[in-house]
Amino acid sequence: MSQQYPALLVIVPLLSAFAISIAGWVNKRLCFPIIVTALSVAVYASVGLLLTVLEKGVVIYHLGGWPPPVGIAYYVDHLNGLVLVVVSLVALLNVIACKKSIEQEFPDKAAPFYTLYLLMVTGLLGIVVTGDAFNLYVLLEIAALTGYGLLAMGEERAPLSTLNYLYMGTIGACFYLLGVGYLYIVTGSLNMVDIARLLPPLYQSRAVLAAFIICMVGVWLKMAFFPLHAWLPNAYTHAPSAASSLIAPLVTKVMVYVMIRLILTIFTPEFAFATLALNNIVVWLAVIAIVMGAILALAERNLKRMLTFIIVAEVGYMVGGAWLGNRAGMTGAILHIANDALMTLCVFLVVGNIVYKVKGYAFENLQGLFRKMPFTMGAFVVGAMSIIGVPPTCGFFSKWYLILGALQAGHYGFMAALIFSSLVSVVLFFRIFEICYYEPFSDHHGHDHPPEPMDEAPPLMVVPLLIVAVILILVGLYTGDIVNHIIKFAIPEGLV
Amino acid sequence: MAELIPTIIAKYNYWIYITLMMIGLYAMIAKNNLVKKIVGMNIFQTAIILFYVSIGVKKGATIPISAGGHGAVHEAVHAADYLNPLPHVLMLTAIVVGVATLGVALALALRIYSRYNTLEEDEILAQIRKK
Amino acid sequence: MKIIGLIITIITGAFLVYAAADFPAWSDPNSPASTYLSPYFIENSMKDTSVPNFVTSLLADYRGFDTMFETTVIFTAGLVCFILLRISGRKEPETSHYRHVLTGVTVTLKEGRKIPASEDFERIDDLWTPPDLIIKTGCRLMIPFIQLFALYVIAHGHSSPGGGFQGGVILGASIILLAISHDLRTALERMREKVVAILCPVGVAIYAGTGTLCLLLGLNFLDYSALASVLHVDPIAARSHGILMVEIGVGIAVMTTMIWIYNNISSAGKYNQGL
Amino acid sequence: METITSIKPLLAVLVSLLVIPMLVSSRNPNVREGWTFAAAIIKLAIVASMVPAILQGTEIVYTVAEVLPGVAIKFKVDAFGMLFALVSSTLWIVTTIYSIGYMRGLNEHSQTRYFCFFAIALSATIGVAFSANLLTLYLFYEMLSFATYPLVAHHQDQEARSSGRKYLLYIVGASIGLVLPAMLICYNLTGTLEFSKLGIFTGTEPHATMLVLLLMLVLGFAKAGIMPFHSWLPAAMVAPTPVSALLHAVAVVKVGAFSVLRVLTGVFGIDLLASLNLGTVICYIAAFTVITASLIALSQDGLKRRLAFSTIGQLSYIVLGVALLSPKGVIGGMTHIAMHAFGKITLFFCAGAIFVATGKKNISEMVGIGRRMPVTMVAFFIGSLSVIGLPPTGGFFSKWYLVQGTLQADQWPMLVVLLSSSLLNAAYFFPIVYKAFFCTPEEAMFEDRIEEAPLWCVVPLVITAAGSIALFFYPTLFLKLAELATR
Repeated sequence: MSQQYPALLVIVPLLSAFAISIAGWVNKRLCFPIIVTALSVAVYASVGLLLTVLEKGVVIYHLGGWPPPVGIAYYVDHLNGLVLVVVSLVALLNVIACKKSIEQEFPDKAAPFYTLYLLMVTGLLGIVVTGDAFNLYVLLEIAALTGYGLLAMGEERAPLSTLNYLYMGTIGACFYLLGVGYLYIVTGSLNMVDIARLLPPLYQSRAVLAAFIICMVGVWLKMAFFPLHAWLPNAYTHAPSAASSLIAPLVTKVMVYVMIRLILTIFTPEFAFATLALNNIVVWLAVIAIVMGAILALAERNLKRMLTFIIVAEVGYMVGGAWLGNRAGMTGAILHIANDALMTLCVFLVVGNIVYKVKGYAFENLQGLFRKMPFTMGAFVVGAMSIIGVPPTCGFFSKWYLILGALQAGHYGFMAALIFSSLVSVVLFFRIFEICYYEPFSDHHGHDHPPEPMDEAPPLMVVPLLIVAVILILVGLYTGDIVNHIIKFAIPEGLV
Repeated sequence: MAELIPTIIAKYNYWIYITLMMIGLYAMIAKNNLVKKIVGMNIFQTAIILFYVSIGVKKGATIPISAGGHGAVHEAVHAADYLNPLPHVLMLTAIVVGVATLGVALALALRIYSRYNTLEEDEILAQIRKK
Repeated sequence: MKIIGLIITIITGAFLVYAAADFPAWSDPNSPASTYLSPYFIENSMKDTSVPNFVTSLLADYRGFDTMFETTVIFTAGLVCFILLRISGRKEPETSHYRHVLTGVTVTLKEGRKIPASEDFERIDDLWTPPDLIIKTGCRLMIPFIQLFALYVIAHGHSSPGGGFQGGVILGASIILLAISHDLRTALERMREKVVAILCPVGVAIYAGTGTLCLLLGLNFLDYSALASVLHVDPIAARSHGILMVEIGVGIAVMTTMIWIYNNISSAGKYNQGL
Repeated sequence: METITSIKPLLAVLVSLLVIPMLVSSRNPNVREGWTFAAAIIKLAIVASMVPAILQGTEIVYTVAEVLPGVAIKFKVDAFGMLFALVSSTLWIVTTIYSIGYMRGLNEHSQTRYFCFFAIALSATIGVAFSANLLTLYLFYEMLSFATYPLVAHHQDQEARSSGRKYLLYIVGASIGLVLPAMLICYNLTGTLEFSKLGIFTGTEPHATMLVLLLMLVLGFAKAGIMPFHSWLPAAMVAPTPVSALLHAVAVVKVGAFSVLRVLTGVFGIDLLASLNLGTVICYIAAFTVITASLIALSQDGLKRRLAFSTIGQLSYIVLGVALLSPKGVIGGMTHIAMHAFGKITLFFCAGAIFVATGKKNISEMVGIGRRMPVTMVAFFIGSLSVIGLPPTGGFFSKWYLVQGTLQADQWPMLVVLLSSSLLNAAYFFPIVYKAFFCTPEEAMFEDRIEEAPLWCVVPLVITAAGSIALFFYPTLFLKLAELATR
């Protein structure tokens, strides 16, 4: 069975999605067990795949039994093995943590919501696991369409911001499709590895250059990289909490993965970094992205919206790290895909719990939360520490590699930007801690403090959150192993 | 100039696709009405479809269906006689995706209209700012 | 905004033109696209799958995996329209409309009020126009043939242009035609919402299920030749049959999705008389 | 020098974390404080159990996880770390006793949280003391910063909020803004962060780089209160007095000084600093801080604020001593950590006791207080003697070694600085004591009735006062550890 993992990884969630949408019309109570089972299988398969990769090296799966380039092939190496585990794990933990809030927000549409959720996870997993450039496009669209559906279910402004996201997302996807077309017209192939084999003689061709740039722009649109980030904050802020805590951690990270895959596999680093010297421009864009993201976040008086701007900054981290064009930077970027997914999940789950209990996420809603929801806030502190980059949380180590890469590339602007954003995030989060800790102000020295009753979210929401918080620290402690056994092999030797 | 014209002629439908695509892009960026943006989006996608399909064209070739039909398993098929089927397949997908996106976009537009009673972006934003 | 748009458009366009200069000339038989992979498909389609229509074999077999997700995209679109628009029956507006079909007069009823008798209408409007009998009857006559043709298109996807998508769309169109020519309620009587909503995932599930069956029979996902043992035919014929099964699934999914989207958008999710 | 691998250091760090669940769970204050005691005593026991091995010149090592190539989260107990760990774990017990008296005396709110974070802060301190490389040190340093924040801001009012902000701004801002990049540059240059006597640098790096790195690291550990990164310390005085005691004597500022010393001795290494002649730079910064702080202290009327500035000065003694780069100077600096700790904690306990008993905070209001609280004020006298560095108190020895250090390094200006600042210390301590005892009856502000603070408060300060006297007669342990560390 283990050689079928790549197929199962995608097929089980897909079929279960159909099962759920049928069960929604027959017996609603079946939906949740089905989705949990499906995602657990996905986690199991992805972990199995990663172990197989660590043991035997790259896993290639011929769909329909047709060998590439004739047919479509799944291609799992150390890079997407890691990302697969992260994606499936995040999806599983999130759906468990969000059951209550989903039922609270959509009493009668839970089943279609779960279906979309599962289809989205299928799409993301498919994007990560596929080795075919066009197949990636199709799954991109599945992830995008389900995303529109999930996001638009939110507050009254959600449809508008989602429509703007839809315009941007469609342009992005179309650009990617166009880039693939350019590659096809010059090489005649659609399989990533095959294209990479055929490209080198064509490196001087304008069409290849265009393909590269078009693909990059498309992917940047999808991941909200700095000049193209306008759609993200609104879309994520007005979304229902269950949706935002799935989409915010995963979509941008998966798109970063796609970018790294494009750079590393299709257009080899030699072409991306050496032949056309775009590094400096892109890294400077990343610097602007980080600084702007931090400053805009500073301007927000609303927790969820502030976090969305932090995401913009984090995207800057990863793009910048990947484009530093050296090993440390790339390591940092790949490591940050995993870490950022986890810590974004953590903070957004916290927002979900707060919304569930307090019915709001503006700063004035947060007063006295340390007393009210100690466990949720404890997890929030861990997540915040990770975003700030305090050891031993995982955020510190990816930031470490990124700064190291900046040092080795001699790109001090990027280094400064990273430090700056750390300092800003200290301000951002401690501003919130202060509100939760001091307000409402008590009279003289807080004696006879009115002890508000503890009003924590239900265990089903808190326990997964705490698990995520623990994972943040564990991943931090095992960074060494992750880097030495996985990421080291994910980066081609050519890159030093 | 003299050698420029043949190259322009030789690739004319690439020029057409670019023009179409830019029309769509312009509509998406510059138009104020949400549905007009959606129309622009469709033009944009159609342009890409045109691009792909024109990749598949081959001089002196016919549609990619074996002339012999079912009976002709054993007679040899010459690749030169048939158009390249791959782009058509890809574009079938692209068309479907386009339709799906259109449906979703229209649904969203309906939701927006039922909430704000207009599809002009600036008016909607004005309403939001008022609140 | 217009200026910015114009600038961006011009820059992008110029860039694309610049890039397109390196393309192989249009309809050049020796371009890489036409010489690298496509010959394989054209020459081996018959041998591998015994499907004369290369597009079909390529669509449903060589790249069948793409097509499965393509169908999923369709399903997703239907589902998103549903989840966004559908207003569940409980929130019905208290005033309902009633159109007297013969006279075309529409009256608004407060809830609980009974519909007035038919002759009241005739007394109300004196210039009495005949109902749109021709259109309705015409459509009623056409719809069966449309559906028959749709089935033909699905069934003959192997050897002639056509297949699940085209046939499915035509099937869906037949129902939508009914909804347009009469009204949505009539169409819903023929095809209830629940049926549509269940058939749609079932259609896609047929596709994915076929693939999974192959996987359970010991070969890779979507490797139809595994079906040979079940269908008692040689692997090549098995592929052709597998393609047919898949096309049927696609047809169902596409048809129902078309209807589903139309129902939701045309009635803004209220499922009243529609347009 | 042979090394033993043992989990003891990790246990010493974790033991106080282990009591947190108990603290949270138990609502009964006696049980809660019982647990705190247990933790404190076990911690001291574990630390003490490692002393003999250390005195034989062995080192105890324990690696938790290799997080970066060449850098692990790793503990290493050497003489210097042991010296610091001993001091802080001993004083934790005393402080706990005192906190109980103080917190109950004033019936403070949310004492459970207070003891929780106190415990975390202590384990962070031990972690710093036992860390084997810069990364581990940084880890626990940050942990300490965040753990002490709720303590500093204990009162949860506007004033606490603003000073808590200042505290974080300085401490965390400096550590992320200066230490983190410096650490990365070191790692990029050398590929390791392990402390070693010889330092991690080859000495071939350009002089300017080394200077910048040194300044970033020395100033970045802002807990050491070296000017201009000192003004968080007076601001943090809003905290309850036991916390100030912890901040000043046990944990925070000493961690800062300790980290700076580690940087000087472990990262750069005495020899390299000497060869590059970078010591003098630090010397002059420290000297400036010593003099300025003492002068400011003279002008303070609030007792705790005066003590705060005195602390700033004394910390720079420690840095100064090591920056002299002469063996005796290093010994002096290291022992001063211990000696000053005992002296200064006594002084803070006294300040707190006075506040608990009379509610007075300002020196001008304490005329004749000696008649009312003789024990407290005698202890205060002893403490100030120790800080000034006069026999018969432990402070004498550290000062003595520092002076000898200046002579060894023939840094005459530094000698002048030391002596003059001792005079200044005397100038801002003795008036308090004098006014407390010798004043005409009419200017006395308290009637002749002995009315000490509650026993929980008095006992600890008596203990620490006795301790600083004992250190005069039996200083061998700390001196030996310091000598081992310098060898």
